[in-house]
Amino acid sequence: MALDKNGIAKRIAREVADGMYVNLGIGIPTLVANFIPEGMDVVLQSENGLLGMGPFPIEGEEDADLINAGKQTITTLPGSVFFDSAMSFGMIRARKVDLTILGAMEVSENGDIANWKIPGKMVKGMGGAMDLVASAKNIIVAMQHCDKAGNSKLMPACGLPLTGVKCVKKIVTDLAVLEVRDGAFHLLERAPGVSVEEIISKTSGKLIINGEIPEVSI
Amino acid sequence: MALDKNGIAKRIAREVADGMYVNLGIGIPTLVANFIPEGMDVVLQSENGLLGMGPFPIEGEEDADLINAGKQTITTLPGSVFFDSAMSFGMIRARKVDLTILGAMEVSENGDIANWKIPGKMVKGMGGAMDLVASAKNIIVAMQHCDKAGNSKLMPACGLPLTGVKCVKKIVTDLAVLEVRDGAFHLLERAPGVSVEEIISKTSGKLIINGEIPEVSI
Amino acid sequence: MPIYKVVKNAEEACLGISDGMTLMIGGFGLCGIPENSIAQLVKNGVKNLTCISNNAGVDDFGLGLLLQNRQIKKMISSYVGENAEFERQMLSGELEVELVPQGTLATRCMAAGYGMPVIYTPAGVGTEVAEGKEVRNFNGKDYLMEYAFDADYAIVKAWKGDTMGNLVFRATARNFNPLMAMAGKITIAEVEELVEPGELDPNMIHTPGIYVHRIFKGENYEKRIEQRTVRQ
Amino acid sequence: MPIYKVVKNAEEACLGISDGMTLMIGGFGLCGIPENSIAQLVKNGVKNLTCISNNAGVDDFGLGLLLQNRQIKKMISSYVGENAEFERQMLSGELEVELVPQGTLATRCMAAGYGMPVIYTPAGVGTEVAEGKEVRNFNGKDYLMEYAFDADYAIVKAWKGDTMGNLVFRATARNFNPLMAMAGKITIAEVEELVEPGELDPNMIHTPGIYVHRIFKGENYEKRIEQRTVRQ
Repeated sequence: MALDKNGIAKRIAREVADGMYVNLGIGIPTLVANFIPEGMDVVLQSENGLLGMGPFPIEGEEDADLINAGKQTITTLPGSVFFDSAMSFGMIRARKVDLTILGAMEVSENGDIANWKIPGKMVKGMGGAMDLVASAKNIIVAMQHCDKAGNSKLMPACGLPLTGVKCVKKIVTDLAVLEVRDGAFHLLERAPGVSVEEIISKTSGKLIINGEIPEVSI
Repeated sequence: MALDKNGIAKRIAREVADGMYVNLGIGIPTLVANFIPEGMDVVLQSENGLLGMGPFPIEGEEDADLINAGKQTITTLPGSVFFDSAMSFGMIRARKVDLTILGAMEVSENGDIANWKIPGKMVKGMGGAMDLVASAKNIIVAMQHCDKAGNSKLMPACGLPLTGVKCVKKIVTDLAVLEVRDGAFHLLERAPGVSVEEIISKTSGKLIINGEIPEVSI
Repeated sequence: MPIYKVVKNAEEACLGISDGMTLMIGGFGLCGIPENSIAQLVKNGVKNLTCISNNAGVDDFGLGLLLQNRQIKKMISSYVGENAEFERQMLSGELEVELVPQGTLATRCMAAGYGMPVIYTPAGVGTEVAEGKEVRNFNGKDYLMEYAFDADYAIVKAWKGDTMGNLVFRATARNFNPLMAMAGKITIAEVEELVEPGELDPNMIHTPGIYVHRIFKGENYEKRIEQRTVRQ
Repeated sequence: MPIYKVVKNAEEACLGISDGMTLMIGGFGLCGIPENSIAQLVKNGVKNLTCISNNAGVDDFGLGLLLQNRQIKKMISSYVGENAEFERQMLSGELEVELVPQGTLATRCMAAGYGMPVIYTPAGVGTEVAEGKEVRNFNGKDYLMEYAFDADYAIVKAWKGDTMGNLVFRATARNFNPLMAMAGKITIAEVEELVEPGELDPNMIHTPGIYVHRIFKGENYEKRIEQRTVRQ
């Protein structure tokens, strides 16, 4: 059974360690916050100018001045800090953020990522993604293994305009967990009940399979 | 009669206009603050991180955390702001400071200034002077016309290591007020009772004298 | 000593903004945008603007109002989703768009305010953002050279300000506002609360008044929320 | 969620600082210097240090203590007057000195904290500071290319800090401290008041804790005044 969005988020949450500063992108990455274990000391950075992002507000306590990078109303926590956008990307550029989790349209076997533009169709802009992928110490991509038409999103080379080059370190999809290294996707784990053959058939980039592949435990 | 330090400061104060942000260097320039007319809206910048420098404190109210760029204890005024050194020099570099007044060891006829080093003898460092002269919109130098040995400090070219090039706009000395323009010192005013001949004899750089030279009125 | 920067209202603040100018507009999404000044620009009908702003508002609020009115010739932004009219004008070629990575956008504003002609950033290296730009390697890593912005006016929204132009921002409504405040040839600040000099703690001012040329108390802030999310 | 950065004292804070390292030391003159950490470095006897600090203290206080003790191999500063022992060591060649314009010094710290490899500044163009450096013309004006600093440790003094490393500075004791705090590979902050997370206003924090690795409450601050001037 393929992982649903929460399953992907839950698996990624296992990559988060005590003492980390983490930037969560829009979509599935945002859900990761829900699965960080109680008692683990982690600070979430929102690149619009906040360290220490808390949960969504209780109804009636929404504050228009307090949003995350996805423009959602949020809250602060004790020890939160606000800063301007230059400092926010300053700390990102200076690699003070330990882990960046974001979505992607395509990832290539050498770690390139595309997630901001479909020529002629959709141009929302890169937002902070280009800054994040260019400077992050560690990048994990959360995405579906295939697009809606069933085409693999793990490719030999990205077809869409790039967001960044050779930067993605790990990918968690609905079907698998893969490490990106030495110009190939290395299969680490498979979703419960998903066969290695299915993953092979749905991965168009170079895929390395070494020994028995365990199921994701989440 | 040559101007004393207060006289020089008094004359320079006449260059300060309503609404200006002004940076005052150490020494005579500091005295300028005493002669800014009551009611004139001027804000003094101290490059160690303050806009809105007030007078020295009353005895007993000195605050070790509150000093000017000359390391003197000072006070704030309503509307004062503290900031870090990068922002301080950021606003200087962005030419937000309207007028910079500083001392000099030598000024050349093309506006070069030397005021930070005497090779083999004295090296205190440039502090903020190089930043100030490189970016100031308007620079007035306050200094003695001659050094202690009687040598002119207004020279064809500076002999000492430079602080900045082609930047000084005006000079007020104990003997004269001069504009620096088109590669020459233009005599504008002479100190009360000081003859044009004396100024000529004590200016080694190119000196332009046009018509009758009035006495400084202070 | 107080230098008095107060103007009566948005109308007086926006005097001098004319066709073809480049404006910086603070805010992230609809958070921290200068609502009064934008409304005034709509009223003025000033045209052919180049707007530097992280986003382009939504169809019927923020910079979206200027877009609806065809007052904007070019947008320089990092993210322009959430706006159908924008997408239409862009894809049809009516609107020129320069997309800039968000950190690059912020730092190009800061560079202007700090008198730095260019900055180097790794954002966009190897992508179409790098096209035509100088790439330079420092310590084994490639960086793009990006120019400081040059804006005729910067228009920002602050929480509190004093009559000397000192500004304080609130929560994530800070975002690009203090950076743009430093970067305009002329900077206009609208504030929710306008106070006397001395009422703001001098240790706690985000934008020193030296950067601000005109300040006024804004009115009727709507502060629309784009994505109202609440806890279950 | 609070990430706990507190160490017991200066001794624990300075663990790992060893011979030959490059240190940034906050403060302007004797204003805002990390007194406790400097005393600890004297005690440790660590040698051959390269110190990046705007000034070099006075003969018997601040970095002057490390100079007296011959612990400093090289100073990178903008102004080193007020210190006879310094001048003696420099003129005799015992001490290597790199003089840097004050704004350049500050901005090279900021560049490190903001991940920018170099900055351009007009300060020093046409002077001996420019020797061996790249000069580049932008918009008709010459600028020097100056590198971001690379420091093993930054040691700063703040007014208040919380256990997560968030810092607030007071008056002109701010100066280089927040810039250096951002720039160290490891940043040590000593504070006058150490508080719990949530006690500092999140709008009013100068240095976010992400930049700070170790924090402790300093003791017995002398806060010596260099030039005591009073009104007549």
